[in-house]
Amino acid sequence: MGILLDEAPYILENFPGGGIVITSADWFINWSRANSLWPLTFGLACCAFEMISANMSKYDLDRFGVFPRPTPRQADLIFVAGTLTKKMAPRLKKLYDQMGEPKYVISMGSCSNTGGPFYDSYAVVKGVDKVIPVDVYVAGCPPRPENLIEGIKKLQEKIKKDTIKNNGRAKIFK
Amino acid sequence: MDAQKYLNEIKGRFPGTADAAPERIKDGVPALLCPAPFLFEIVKYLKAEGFNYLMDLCATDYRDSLEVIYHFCALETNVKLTVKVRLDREKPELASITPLYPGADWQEREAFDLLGINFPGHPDLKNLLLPCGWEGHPLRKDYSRKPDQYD
Amino acid sequence: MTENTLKDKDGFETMYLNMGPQHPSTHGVLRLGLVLDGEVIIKAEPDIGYLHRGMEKLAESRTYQANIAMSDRFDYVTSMNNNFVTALAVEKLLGVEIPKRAQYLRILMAELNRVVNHILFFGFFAMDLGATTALIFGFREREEALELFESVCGARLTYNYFRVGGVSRDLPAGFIEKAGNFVKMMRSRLKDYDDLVTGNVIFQDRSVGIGRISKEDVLAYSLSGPVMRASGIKYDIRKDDTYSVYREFDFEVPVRENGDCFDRYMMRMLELREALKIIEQVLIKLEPGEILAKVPKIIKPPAGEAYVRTESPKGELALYLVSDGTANPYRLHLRAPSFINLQILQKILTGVKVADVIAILGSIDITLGEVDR
Amino acid sequence: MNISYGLENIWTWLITLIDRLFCRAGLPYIFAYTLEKIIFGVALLVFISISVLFLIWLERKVSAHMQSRLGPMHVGGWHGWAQTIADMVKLLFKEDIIPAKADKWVHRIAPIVVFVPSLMAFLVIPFEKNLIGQDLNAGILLIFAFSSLAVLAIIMGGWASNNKYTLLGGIRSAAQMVSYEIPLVLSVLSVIMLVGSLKLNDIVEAQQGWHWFAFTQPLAFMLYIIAATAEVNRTPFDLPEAESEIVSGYNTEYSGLKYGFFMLSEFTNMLIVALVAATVFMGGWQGPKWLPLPGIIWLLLKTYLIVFVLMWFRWTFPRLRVDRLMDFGWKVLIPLAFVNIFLTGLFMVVFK
Repeated sequence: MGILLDEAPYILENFPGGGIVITSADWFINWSRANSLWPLTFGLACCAFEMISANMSKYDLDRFGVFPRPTPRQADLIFVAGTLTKKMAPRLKKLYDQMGEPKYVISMGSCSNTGGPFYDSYAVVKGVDKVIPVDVYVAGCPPRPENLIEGIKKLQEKIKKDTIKNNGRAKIFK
Repeated sequence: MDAQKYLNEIKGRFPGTADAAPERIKDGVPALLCPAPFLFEIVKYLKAEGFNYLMDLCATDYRDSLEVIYHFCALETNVKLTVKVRLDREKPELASITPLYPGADWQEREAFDLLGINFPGHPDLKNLLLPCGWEGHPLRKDYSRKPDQYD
Repeated sequence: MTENTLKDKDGFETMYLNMGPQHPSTHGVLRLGLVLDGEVIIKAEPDIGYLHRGMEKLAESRTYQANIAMSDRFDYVTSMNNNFVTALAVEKLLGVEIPKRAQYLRILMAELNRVVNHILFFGFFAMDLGATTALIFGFREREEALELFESVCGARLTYNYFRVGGVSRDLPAGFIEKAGNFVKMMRSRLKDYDDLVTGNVIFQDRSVGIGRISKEDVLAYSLSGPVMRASGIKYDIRKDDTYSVYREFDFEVPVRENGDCFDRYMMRMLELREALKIIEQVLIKLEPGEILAKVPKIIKPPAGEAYVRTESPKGELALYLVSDGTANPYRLHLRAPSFINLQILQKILTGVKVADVIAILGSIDITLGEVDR
Repeated sequence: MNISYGLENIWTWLITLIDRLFCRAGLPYIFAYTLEKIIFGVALLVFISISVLFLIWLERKVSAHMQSRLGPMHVGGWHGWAQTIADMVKLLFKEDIIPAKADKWVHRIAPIVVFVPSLMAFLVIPFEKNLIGQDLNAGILLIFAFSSLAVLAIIMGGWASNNKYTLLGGIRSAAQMVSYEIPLVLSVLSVIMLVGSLKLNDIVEAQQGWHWFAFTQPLAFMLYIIAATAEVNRTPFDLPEAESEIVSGYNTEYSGLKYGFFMLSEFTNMLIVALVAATVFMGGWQGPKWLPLPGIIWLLLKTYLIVFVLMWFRWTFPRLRVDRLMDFGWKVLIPLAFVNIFLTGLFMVVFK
């Protein structure tokens, strides 16, 4: 996290009126974060097609400010759309690590939630949360684009409850 | 069936193959049970005879032995032929047909990867689907998975 | 591949570029190891298996019907065609007769799915060459087709529509008109596609003469489907080794001669038109009747083997099925067209530019789900 | 007061006021002059920031409508007008990553280097006759000089990130921008020959009464638009950041606000080339006599027309390949530009 946000809230809190500053800053920053979720263009399997569909004309995630980025550095959000295999798991971890804080994960579809229809396979990781922390789980095999939109809405609600004081869940998850 | 002609021809040429396999595949596609040492020569012969298209190559674990199945097709005449090879389960080795059919490359690697069949003569025989350093061959019937870091 | 042993023609050090598994246009999780001399590729090595889910092993612990559901996930763009081949293989082992209406419905769905696959190919191929809008146009039309699928079987992507001995549901009311409208709409949209992409000078510049595959290579590498026919080999399993009731329909097998990216693109566009033709014929021929043959609840085919080939939109999709008389298959092997078509990359990528890698990969039209299984 | 030069009059009035105040206070003129330039600079910065934020939003809306989508709809209410603001604020508070093996200082400086020359170029553009940072004798030359500097930043960014994709992007960009700079300047050269001045205001005034150089020099105009598209790295010439080939090109390793700078500069550059096109080829701040709107409005209308065309290109065409791009630049555009200059010269000799 930038210098601006690391210590500022704690210093501010000691000043009279600092709390209000923090609250309004919280509101503003969370508003911007929630409304500008840039996902990584990253699809693993079947669900990737529903993820792409959600970006296309009929569902158009761009309406909510979701603007796919090809590189993890510029992404805030990663849709894990599809089956995570053991060969892919280290790569996913790496991609996740390459993203800048704050970063969010939506696990899309049964496979990435729990292993789905491949739960008893030798090559499949049973749930992406064994590799990276997940914010929102979207159920379905594959989930419809509407489900994904609902998932994004849920994530936006979650972001809006955040505060700069525990900024960057880095402190929780590192 | 036309392919029967080729089978008889092969049986005449390669004496060790006299005991052809029973016709197990339906549609009357004949199957040839070929002893492993003869495989390369027989496939070479088949290719010269016009079986220019390797449809499929796969292997099955029959508990007592491993079986590699080649499905050939002559595109011009649409004659199909199946060649089967029985291999010893402990030390399965079979000549690679990649020099004849480059398309067999990945299919042989897949069989090597998932069933542990060795193909001497293959240019680059290594893991294809499984991660490097994977132990065991999952498609064998007695494969049991060891728990790993993701369980 | 070792990085530093390969030198370029002047003896300078080369660059090793690791493309994928996360890359915007490797169509999933394919990894390409490229040795570059500037932007020219000296050696290319595809690395697959990042989506290897062990489906062939899983099939051995699923019933035959569950395997049809599983087959949806082989190539998730052409689920209906995967259902088709799985159902056909089991039926071959069982030896059941399929009712006429079910046969027609199967062909209707398979051809609709061919249309969907080729629309997606159009979109992704144009996207790979940098034309983003084409992708979105492709998806727009795909949504219409998905609505048809959804009205029939309730799912958008993983249909699980086929049953051993027939299909699961009959057509809903009004389907025939809707499908007819879809065919009409698709015909008019195809004109848009041609205006936007096919005739574009830059598009032709990027695809004509790129990634040429010769007839000999097609045979040597066992390539199939549009990739094969784009190189001048007229072979379509629907015609030449026919299955189901394709015999009753009148359609052409388009063929092109050059075998470059543009021809492979044109092949799909032409096939799309033929598929629409078949759909129209099916819609006329459909008659009321049974949709499911009498098959036992628990399917236990007699011990034996079956090898069934079908023409999926990607190429020759075949299934090798071994039964030991129990409720689960003893061995299920999928001859995946993407898997086998992908091998040619090692050969034809040498000497092309980085930008062409994407074009060539796109023109082969792979789905990683099928490559890795 | 002539209503059609409203903004200009306010500016003249402000300058006069400052001059008088400083004169009365007995301070040397240089202070007044500096203050005026600072005010102008700040106003310009505000204008550029707002324009660029608007342009990004516009790009997303235009692309969306071309693709039968809607584009941003929810943020801020009406048609997602606040979308870019949200994006920028988010980028501001996003973690700033410098890759471990990167050349740290070069990596840090590149986003600033990319932004400064784009801003500098605005100084010589006449928004109205007197509404101009500095009406330099060599105005047009300065613009091209500064816009060529942008390539430096892109190479810096591409090299310093220590990533092979960024390196490829940087090298592609160097080759492309250096070669397309030539037809860009050559196409404007024929206009300069006709006008006989490098001063932008002279060029504008030479086009009085619909004598736009877009009509009298159509070839030069076309060459300019093509070369300018390449100069600002937009499709069909967006090779430095070709998403489907080299991920995100030179900015692959940039995150947070640094990436924001690259994104902003891309749109700033687009604004500049469109402004120059409007000024040099489309009559600049002059509008028809019967519709007395402020000149800046006319200029912006023309600019946004060009911007729209550039966006239209982007969402229609596929991308050229590297070698074909260079072929096109050197074997088609440059010869054509020379032919155009030759014809212009011939025309001037014959008809003078």
